[in-house]
Amino acid sequence: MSRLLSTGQAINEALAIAMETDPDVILLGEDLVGGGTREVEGTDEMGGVLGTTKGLEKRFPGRVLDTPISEMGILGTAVGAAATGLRPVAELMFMDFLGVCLDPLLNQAAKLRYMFGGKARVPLTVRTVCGAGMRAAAQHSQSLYWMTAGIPGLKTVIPSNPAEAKGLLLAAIRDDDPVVFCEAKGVLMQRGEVPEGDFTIAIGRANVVRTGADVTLVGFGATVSVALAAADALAKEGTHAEVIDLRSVAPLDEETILSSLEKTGRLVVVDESTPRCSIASDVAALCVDRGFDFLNAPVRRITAPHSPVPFAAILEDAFRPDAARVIAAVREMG
Amino acid sequence: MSRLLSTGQAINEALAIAMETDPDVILLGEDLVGGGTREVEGTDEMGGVLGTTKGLEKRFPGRVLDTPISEMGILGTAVGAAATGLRPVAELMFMDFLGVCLDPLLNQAAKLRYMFGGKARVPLTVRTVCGAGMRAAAQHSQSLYWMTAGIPGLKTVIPSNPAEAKGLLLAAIRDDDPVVFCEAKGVLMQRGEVPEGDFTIAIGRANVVRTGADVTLVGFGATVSVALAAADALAKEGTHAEVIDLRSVAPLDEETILSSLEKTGRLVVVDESTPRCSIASDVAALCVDRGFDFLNAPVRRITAPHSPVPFAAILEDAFRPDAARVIAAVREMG
Amino acid sequence: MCPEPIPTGVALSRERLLEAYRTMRRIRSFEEKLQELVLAGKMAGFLHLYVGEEAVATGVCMHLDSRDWVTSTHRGHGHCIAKGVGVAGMMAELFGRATGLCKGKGGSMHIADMDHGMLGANGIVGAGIPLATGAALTAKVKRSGGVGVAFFGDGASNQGQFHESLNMAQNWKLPALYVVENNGWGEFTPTGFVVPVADIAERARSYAMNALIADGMDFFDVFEKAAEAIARARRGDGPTLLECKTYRFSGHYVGDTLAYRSKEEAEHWKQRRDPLERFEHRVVEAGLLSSDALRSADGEVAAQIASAVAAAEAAPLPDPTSVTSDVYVNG
Amino acid sequence: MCPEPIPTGVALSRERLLEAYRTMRRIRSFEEKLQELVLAGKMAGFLHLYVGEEAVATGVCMHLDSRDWVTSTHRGHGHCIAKGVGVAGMMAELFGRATGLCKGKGGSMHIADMDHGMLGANGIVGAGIPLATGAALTAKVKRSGGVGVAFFGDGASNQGQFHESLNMAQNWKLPALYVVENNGWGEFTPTGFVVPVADIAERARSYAMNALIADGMDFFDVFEKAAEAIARARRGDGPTLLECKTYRFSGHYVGDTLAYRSKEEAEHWKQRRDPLERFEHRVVEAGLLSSDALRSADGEVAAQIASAVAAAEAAPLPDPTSVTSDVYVNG
Ligand SMILES: Cc1ncc(C[n+]2csc(CCOP(=O)(O)OP(=O)(O)O)c2C)c(N)n1
Ligand SMILES: Cc1ncc(C[n+]2csc(CCOP(=O)(O)OP(=O)(O)O)c2C)c(N)n1
Ligand SMILES: [Mg+2]
Ligand SMILES: [Mg+2]
Repeated sequence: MSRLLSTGQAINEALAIAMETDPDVILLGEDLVGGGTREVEGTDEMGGVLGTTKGLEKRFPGRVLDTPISEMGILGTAVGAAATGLRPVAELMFMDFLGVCLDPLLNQAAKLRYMFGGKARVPLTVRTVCGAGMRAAAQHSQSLYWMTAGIPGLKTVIPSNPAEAKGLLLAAIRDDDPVVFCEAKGVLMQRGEVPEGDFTIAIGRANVVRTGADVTLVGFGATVSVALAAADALAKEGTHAEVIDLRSVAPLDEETILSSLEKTGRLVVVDESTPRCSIASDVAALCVDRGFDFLNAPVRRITAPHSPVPFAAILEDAFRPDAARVIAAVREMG
Repeated sequence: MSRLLSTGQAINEALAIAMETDPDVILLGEDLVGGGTREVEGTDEMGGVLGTTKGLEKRFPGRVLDTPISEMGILGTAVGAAATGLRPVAELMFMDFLGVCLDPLLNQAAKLRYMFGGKARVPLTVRTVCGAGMRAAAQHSQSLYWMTAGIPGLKTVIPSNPAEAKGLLLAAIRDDDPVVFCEAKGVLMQRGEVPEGDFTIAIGRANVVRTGADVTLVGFGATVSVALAAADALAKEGTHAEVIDLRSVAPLDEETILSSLEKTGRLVVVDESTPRCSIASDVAALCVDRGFDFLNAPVRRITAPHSPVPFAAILEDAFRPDAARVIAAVREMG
Repeated sequence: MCPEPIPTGVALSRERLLEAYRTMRRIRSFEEKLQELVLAGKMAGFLHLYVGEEAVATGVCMHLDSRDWVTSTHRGHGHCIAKGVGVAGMMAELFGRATGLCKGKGGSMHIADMDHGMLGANGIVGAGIPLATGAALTAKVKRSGGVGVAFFGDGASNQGQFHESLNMAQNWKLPALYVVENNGWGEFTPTGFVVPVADIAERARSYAMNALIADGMDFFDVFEKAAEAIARARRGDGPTLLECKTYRFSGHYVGDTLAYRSKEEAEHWKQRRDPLERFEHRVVEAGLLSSDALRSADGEVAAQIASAVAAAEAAPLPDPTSVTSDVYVNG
Repeated sequence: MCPEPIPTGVALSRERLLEAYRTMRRIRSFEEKLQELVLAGKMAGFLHLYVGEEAVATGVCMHLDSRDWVTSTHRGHGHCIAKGVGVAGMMAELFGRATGLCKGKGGSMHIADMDHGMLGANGIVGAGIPLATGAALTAKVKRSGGVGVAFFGDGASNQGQFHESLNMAQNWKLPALYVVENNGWGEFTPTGFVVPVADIAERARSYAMNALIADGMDFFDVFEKAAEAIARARRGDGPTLLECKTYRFSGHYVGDTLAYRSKEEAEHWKQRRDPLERFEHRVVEAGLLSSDALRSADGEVAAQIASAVAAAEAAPLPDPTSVTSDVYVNG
């Protein structure tokens, strides 16, 4: 059975299942409960800035921890807790805040196991919100998954719809390695069918969401819907695009990309981050390395420009990759 | 006139010239002077952990500031100082420490100008040491220039020899944008001819260090010597490699890379960082995009593996890209 | 309620008192207008209002001049206005217009005016603190006589940047002022849940730094304490942590349901502690300003804001191609 | 010099006293051996020695058991040994052998032993502090009765991670102990240049945290203060910041020229405050242990370390292909 849920609701459901099935799962972050005076008549908890964790503290008392605004402390504490027996899910309210808490990911979570000769496990999940589209400007809109994807020892996943959010989050929490779980704003605003009950989606496997033989469109998170819209439009012109949803940007499912490229010979990757050192570059580099013999055309990267995210709607809309640019790129390939 | 200097000495010279020619240049960082009790008989300053800043405090009293071990504070203060009229050179002892001080770069230095509609300048230089090879293990050996290169608003440069270090550092300090200046350990240990006096090397321009028509080898920082060694060996087999030293990894000099590729049709990029979201991927992606028509073979990326940097010598040596791997990649291209 | 006496240390001319009132009123009216515009769907973005906290920015910034720099937070409009930034440019920015202070690129959380020593609102909690420290370092190195002032919240005092910056400033005896606006809340969490000390000023001891506490709902008290701290900084005697106890009358951001906070608590502050009302009561009772003068200031401010809105609404949008300009100095 | 009395609160059996001495001697001898090996070119890497500070790790860790976790710093060998990690595995690790505790992947700055509650040395100053806080959180959530102990230097108390972690620990009343080893220096810079307070313990006030100061050159004083702090933590009464005043006898790292530090200063500490000598003097004077017993402990320790070196030198190097293993749990 499945129902129509928002991505936020799907995440809430996944968190509840994870906590229900494993007493070691705890949540920590800013305002996850909120409303510290909730004992006070007429006040209520908030369940996070987006309401995603609402109700969980009541169901699992003592396992949802409100923290100070201390991201380095939150993530560092979560790494220590993960290495010593808990399975924490830490929330980083916006991915831009990696600026103030990179070390626990870069130098601790990602490296403890290796530095200790394989003798530690860090089953940490970091939930965070990324992406533009909410007029939140330069410091609340970045897509920094390329930074975490580039760090050996971390995994980074990014669902493209509510059902995927549920299955990938459950997989992330149960994974024994540290996983960064990115909630793209464009996806958070979506609703979709979500299966009931407990299920996981394998980390490291891409999903072919539409088959086609003429061109491969690779997207992930919020750009899957961009790719699908482009595929719809292209189909009307007789160009049949295969659309791949990466789901996981690290590890990267190279085989799924390459076997699609083998079939189509042409590839466009759509990434809402800025272009340099991006997932888009990695996909293109893969094509020209292991996929060289399949290539019939240049590989195009449709990304945001090499700029911070602007505030004004007209500028932010120009900043974000859209279907029109994907379509134009495919058309140009001839 | 030029003399044989170590990279550290070349940097020291550049700092002295910058301070001499501009009273707004100040230096700040940990132990830049050191030896706080230097008034005490029988003690001396240290001039930084590698001695790079030695003597500068005596020459420019009050302009070389020892700081607490507070990288976030150091860089954040430097950004504020840069935006209000100074031209600070901040030292981040090892690039790995970006983990504890990314925000002043990611969300402040890189974005102030843009967020303020072009009305601010942040003439900040961050000097930092990167790369493996000193048995310093996972948290003191990373090549994280891909992280700063990926951030719009920053520039990132990396010299490959002492002379370049001097010219690029002077250019970085005088640049009105924030520049990250990376000192690769492999380069710091080198000595080379360094011109006397005041000169700069343009940021954003690659340098063709060896010409050849058969294959292009792209390197930067410590991998330029790796590429040159490979080119030497290949020449003996009759394969003439063109070697490009990027000098600047952001901005990337696309034209120099493409015009070499146009000539050779084959390209290998050598990058001592880990592979994902790397400069190597960007170069490969450029080739398969704008350079597609020139390509006669797959583009190979010779990088470190997707692992943290190990301690043991035998492991660290296996971790680092070497000429043998470059040569093998070129031979395989046929 | 008996009128509270005006501190004897504060001797302000009629002119300056009117200036203080006008600034506070300008902040209040500006914020109220924004709330109206957002709720009416005419303005986008995340807006954090300064209503209730006007006395803090005003009491501090009245001591500042063109040598000085301030840094701010997500809740930055009040600091801009108090530092002398024009409301027309601000309004145009919040409307995302080409004529905005930041050409529409910054918005509320990044509003800035380098010409008025306003080094930016900041979307990263705590990040303005080292920036102001850097401005103080510039002042010290260049011997400009200037001061770097950081405004930030109680929540920001839990950030590492707070700790590192204050320590550095004290080590270097920088001409800096750290103003913590303790409004009792960080988003939806009460300060007492995450700050285990009653007074954030206590934290200055970790750095052997001078500390002061002011009633942030009282312009005169803030003005007096800030005077002391800023004089100290200008004399070269080092930085101060000034805690202002205050309250935000509205939600964390425009749209906040406020479900987490009791109505009684908010009403108490609004009814008893409103900084504009307290100011008015006292200056009128003391015969320093007339109600009429204040009402006519209200009118001026209202007109100014109305015209800022009209101008902003009529102003052109940015050219979409400008999305890639201003990333670097050349290009 | 008159023998200092042993604090009356410390009543240790002969067995336990000998254990304390053996641990301190093991640390001292281990470090001296490393210095010799590096200077002879037989060992690579950056090594930071704990010589002079032995009483701190020993006095604290004697209260810990298998429920407890410690985190350490770049100067981590002493904490490992005191927490019960075997010197053979440590020595093999420092020689970069496959038989090392971390299979040669970690080295001195990342040496760890999860089986002995040793959550790692750490190359990032301050980074062990939140890790220990996390271990304390695990203990609290799982009601294990365990404690999380962070050892770190005076310099680390200037890091944001210190501030954020202590604040969180106090808010949550975690069973944590923060041991700041104030050895007067951070690399080449004297603590007084960068920490404007005389006692780092003072910084606990920012979090309303319990604080204690111990003579870090005196095993008994550290032992007694740590007992109090750890009992408090185990009782559920929350964390403590314990400052131990100490001194590093050798350079910041092996190879340091020590040009920045006066010889007199170092000699003073070595001659007057050596923790091993002070310990010996007191237990012998008090008739608790005989000199003979101590000399025979010295001999055992020396033999143990010699055999660790011999075993490490004979051990195989790691297989170069293992460079890519242990990055993830599966593969
Ligand atoms: C580093 C960082 N963490 C979290 C946030 C999200 N956030 C924005 S405002 C805020 C509360 C700030 O509280 P306080 O400092 O007391 O300021 P106030 O809003 O009360 O004025 C939070 C958590 C942020 N913007 N930056
Ligand atoms: C974040 C970070 N900054 C700087 C360094 C370089 N560093 C290593 S040890 C050290 C001094 C540490 O001083 P302290 O904390 O007092 O410890 P001690 O060495 O005195 O035991 C520094 C600056 C580092 N490893 N990590
Ligand atoms: Mg607040
Ligand atoms: Mg120290």
